Amino acid sequence: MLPESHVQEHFANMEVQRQAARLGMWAFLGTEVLLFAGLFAAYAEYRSLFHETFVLSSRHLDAIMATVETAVLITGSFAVVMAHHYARSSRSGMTCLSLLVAVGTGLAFLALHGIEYVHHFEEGALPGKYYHFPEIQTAGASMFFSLYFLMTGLHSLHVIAGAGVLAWLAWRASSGEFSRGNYNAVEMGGLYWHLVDVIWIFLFPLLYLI
Amino acid sequence: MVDTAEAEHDELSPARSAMIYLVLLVLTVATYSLSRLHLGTWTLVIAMLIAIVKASLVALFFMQLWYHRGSVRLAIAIAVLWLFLLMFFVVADVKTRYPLANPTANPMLVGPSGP
Amino acid sequence: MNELLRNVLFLPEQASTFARKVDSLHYFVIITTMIMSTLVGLTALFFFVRFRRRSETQTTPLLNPPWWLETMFVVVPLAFFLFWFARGYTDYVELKTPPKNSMDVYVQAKQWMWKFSYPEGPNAIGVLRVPANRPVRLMMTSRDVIHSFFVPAFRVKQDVLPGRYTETWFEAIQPGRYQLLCAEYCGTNHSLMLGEVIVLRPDEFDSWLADQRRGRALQQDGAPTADEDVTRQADLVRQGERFAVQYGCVKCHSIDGSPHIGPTWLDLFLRREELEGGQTIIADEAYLTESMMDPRAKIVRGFNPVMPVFKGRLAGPEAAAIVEYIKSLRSEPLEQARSRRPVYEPIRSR
Amino acid sequence: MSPSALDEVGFPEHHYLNAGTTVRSWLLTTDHKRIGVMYLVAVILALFLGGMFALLLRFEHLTPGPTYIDAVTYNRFFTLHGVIMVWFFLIPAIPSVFGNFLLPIMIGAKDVAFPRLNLASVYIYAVGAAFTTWAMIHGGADTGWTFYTPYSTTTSTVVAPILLGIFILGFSTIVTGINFIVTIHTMRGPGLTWMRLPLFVWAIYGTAIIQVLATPVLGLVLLLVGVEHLLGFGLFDPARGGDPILFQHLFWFYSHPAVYIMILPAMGVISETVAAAARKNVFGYRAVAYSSLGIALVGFFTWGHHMFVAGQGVFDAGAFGVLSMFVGIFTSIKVFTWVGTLYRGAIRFTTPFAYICGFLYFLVFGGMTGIAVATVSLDVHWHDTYFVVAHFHFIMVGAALMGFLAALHYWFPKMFGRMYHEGWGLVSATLIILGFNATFIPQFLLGNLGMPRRYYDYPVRFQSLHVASTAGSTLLFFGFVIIFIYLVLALKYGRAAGRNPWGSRGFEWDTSSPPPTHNFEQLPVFTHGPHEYQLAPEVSNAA
Repeated sequence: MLPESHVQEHFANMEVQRQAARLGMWAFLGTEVLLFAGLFAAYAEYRSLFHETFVLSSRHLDAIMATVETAVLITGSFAVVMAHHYARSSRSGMTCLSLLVAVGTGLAFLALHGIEYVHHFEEGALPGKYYHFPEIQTAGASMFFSLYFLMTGLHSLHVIAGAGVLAWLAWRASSGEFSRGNYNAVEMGGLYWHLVDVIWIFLFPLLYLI
Repeated sequence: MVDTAEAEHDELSPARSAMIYLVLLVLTVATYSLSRLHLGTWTLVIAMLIAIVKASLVALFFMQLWYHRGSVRLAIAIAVLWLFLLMFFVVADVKTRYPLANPTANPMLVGPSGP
Repeated sequence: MNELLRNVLFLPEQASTFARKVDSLHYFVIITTMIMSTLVGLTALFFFVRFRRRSETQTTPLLNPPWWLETMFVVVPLAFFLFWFARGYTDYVELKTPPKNSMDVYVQAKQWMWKFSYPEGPNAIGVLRVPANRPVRLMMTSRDVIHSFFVPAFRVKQDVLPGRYTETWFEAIQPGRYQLLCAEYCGTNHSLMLGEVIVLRPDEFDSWLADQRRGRALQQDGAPTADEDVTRQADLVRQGERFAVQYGCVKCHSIDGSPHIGPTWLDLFLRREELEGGQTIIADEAYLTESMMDPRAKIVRGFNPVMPVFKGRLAGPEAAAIVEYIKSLRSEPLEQARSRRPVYEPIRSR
Repeated sequence: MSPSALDEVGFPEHHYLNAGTTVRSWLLTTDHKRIGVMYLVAVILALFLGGMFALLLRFEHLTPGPTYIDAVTYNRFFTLHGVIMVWFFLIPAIPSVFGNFLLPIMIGAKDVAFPRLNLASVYIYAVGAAFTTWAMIHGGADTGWTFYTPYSTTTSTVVAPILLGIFILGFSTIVTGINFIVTIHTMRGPGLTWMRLPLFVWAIYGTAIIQVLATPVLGLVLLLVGVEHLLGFGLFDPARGGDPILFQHLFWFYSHPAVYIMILPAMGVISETVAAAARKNVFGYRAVAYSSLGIALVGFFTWGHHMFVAGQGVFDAGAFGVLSMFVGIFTSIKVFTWVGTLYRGAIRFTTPFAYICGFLYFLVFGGMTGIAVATVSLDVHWHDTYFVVAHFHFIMVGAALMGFLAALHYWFPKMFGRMYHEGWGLVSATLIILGFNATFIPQFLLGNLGMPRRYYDYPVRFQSLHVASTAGSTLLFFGFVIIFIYLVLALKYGRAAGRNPWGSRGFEWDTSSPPPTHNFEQLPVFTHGPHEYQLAPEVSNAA
């Protein structure tokens, strides 16, 4: 039985609608990449200018916790891939569950990251004029932490947005809305979550490992 | 001429995605441990290579670029190219600029907090 | 021909070597553009008159340009553009590499005024005196926002960045007075930030410089703004030094940066000091005078309050002289910069 | 505003304008045509507001000293003039108004790909405009539309709300860009291959690529200035090691492609109107189509030519200079092609054609001064002087606004089903072209003389040219007022235009004017390109 058509009236068929949604989403992901491009350019410049301070400050960050955060986000990505698979095979119960797992990983990431921020607030490694961290006094240290807070802060905002989208999708999946004929929304939400993961895959080495 | 609609069946199978998930975890641990060796300038190169491998794994399989041809790949390829374009010219400017016009030549810049 | 075109295009007089080169390229570009655009305009006008619509049901032939015409549309303009660029870029590179024998002047831009200081000689506000037929190199920095050193007659412009140095150079070819303007928007009185470049004959310039150094020439240069009257700073600094020894300041304050009973005076001016109470202040003139008159008001962290009170013992001008002396104790970043790295890095050796 | 009576020339009974006349049907519409009309109203408001600030600036320059406003007000006026004209008029003007209205019709689709998102872009534009108006009422920023740091981060004027307003407006541009790209890729009608797309669609496609790829960087850089202004993160603060030139790199990485967002759609309009006015196929369709893409992509490589004297490295100056020359050849291909289109055509002199002539003259003049500025050594003298002001006004007011007016007159019958008064059209066109020349030719000469930009007070020797420029600006202003009057009157009293008043072969002329809500009685099948004037008139797509 063909599910009642979710095709919006101005599209020829479901396949065109899915292709349109996919292209629109990828164009939007392109804008997200370029949004972070400005910050990566700033990082590249200040890293080439204050090389020693950046290496010193990055060594001060907690790389182990960052590795755990990366693993958590990748697990989230995997959960979303499974959700997409279940949605396509009309198992809405499993779709809702894996989406919730993905939201859980997102919240775990934010919690770990919050701990890091609190740690930095305590020791005074803050951006710009708030910087009063005694250990590193060379030029450009406040610049590293300005970039650190800007990049991870903007990324965390995107994690919050992504988790919100996935939670909304999970709620819709719980009412059995997604099926073989109509799983576009899960795919689009998944694409956004994967991009958030890809951005962190680059932030992690740049900030923590060098 | 709508882009070629990809066939239903060759979507990402759960088995393949689980395998890629494990590879990603292994690479994460690898990049962390390699960075602890502090190989100087090489740490950046290695870390970036691993990050590019991980990112393309996620993009090609988790985000199904492997199965969709045409304009979607072009869209994200141009965005990434623009990222490198911006970074290249900004860093080239800083490297080739009149040396005293760089922030590091700031006479007032004693500590991290400036004058 | 040069004068005619210069007047037609409203260009100011060509008072520097660079101006002449730039204007010749300018004329070449403008003339070619005028010829090409009139040709294009006339063909369009001719087509319009010749092929006006005769009847409503008239059909027109399907025409597409042959490949050679298509490539002509691309190649001809590109050839002109790249030739102009090659010519323009070589002039630009010359502008960016000051010749070795050029005379140095340090320019400091501040919100809405220009200050010039010669390496060993005098300072001047708003008026830059340079010798004719000799390259002058300007090392420029700004104390607040971005300004831009622009002398239309020399066709020279260079942004002045806060907290770091940009350089440019020019070689004036004829004596005269040329207006200096600020070309980068810098706030409310951006349009009042004018100055003047006075080009003197070489001998005139040398005698002027000598007078200045001996301090005999008493007339002030340019109109000093209210808050900064120009006394002969060289004298003031020397007086300050004498007072510092006389009143025993140097017994507790070192002048070479070495730690001592009181904070060192080297690089003290405009330094961010961490006080006992935890808040930080910038050591400007007000702080320095206050800590002379009432030392216990602000104690720098890590120093004990043993400084005697000088209120009543130090007269106003004496305190001002000591402040000037403290201001002159800078670790001379300019010299340090010159010594640390070769400043003359010609892209092409001249 | 439903048409009063059914005219004898076949004014359609049902069309998108009277498909629902309650205010709610307009505010919640997802019909791309109504969204286009709503944008038209907003954009014309922005044009007059920005134009009013321009006049205030010009009258201040009548005398060197203070004429009637003080320096801070003057600085606020030129900032608001810049912000309103760039972001609230020029960038949305042709893409959001005519792109929204015509794109689906031209490719034979019922609507854009994401209609609800399209309506959202209108509301995002409104919210952005609200923030900027609020800031304007509270004094507005005095930093110039370029917000150069460290002045923009240290000034005490109201900067943050304007940054927020433009930041929000950026989303409206991105959403429109994504909508157009997806519509062109996935919703072309049967038989409509890429090489049969109208040239206006190619131009809108190129513009959409720039809108999507450039606007995020603007969003980020405004965010950074806002954070720096409010929290002092020190990213551009020279005292903390920050680099003001980094701000300029990020800002111009957006702003140069943004000037192509402004001019590329106007080029698309001119390609359509020249073909219709000369009733001839465009002379080298493929070259014009690909040069639209060329401008869109190569436009991203040239942003450094705004920073030749900013302290940029010599290598970067050279690289950006050469690349700026390459982006110039795409414009020259188009100009030669448009003039070539007139050859052996059947030209009728109408108001759109008058604007085409104005457009061509200003594009060649403005474009060549752009190339002249890109020869690096000349820019040293011209940078930040009135020469550059005249150059970009020649391109923005001369070319982009002429394109907008040509589009407005050419598609007015299709949008509203009525014809404007031809006589008044030609009068206002001449007034605008003369007024424009009188305003901006003196500014070229001011630039040569060395008059810097954004000067409230100026040395006396520049006064005569300033007075001439102010006189010209009043002429220009009256030209716009006349247009506004006769177009509004034509809405009610214009004679019914019928399906195809220009006899054009463009696809949008195959449906009735104004078109029905779903654009076509039955979906068209495309058998040939949009400029096939060699066929007999009655053979057209709608058969």
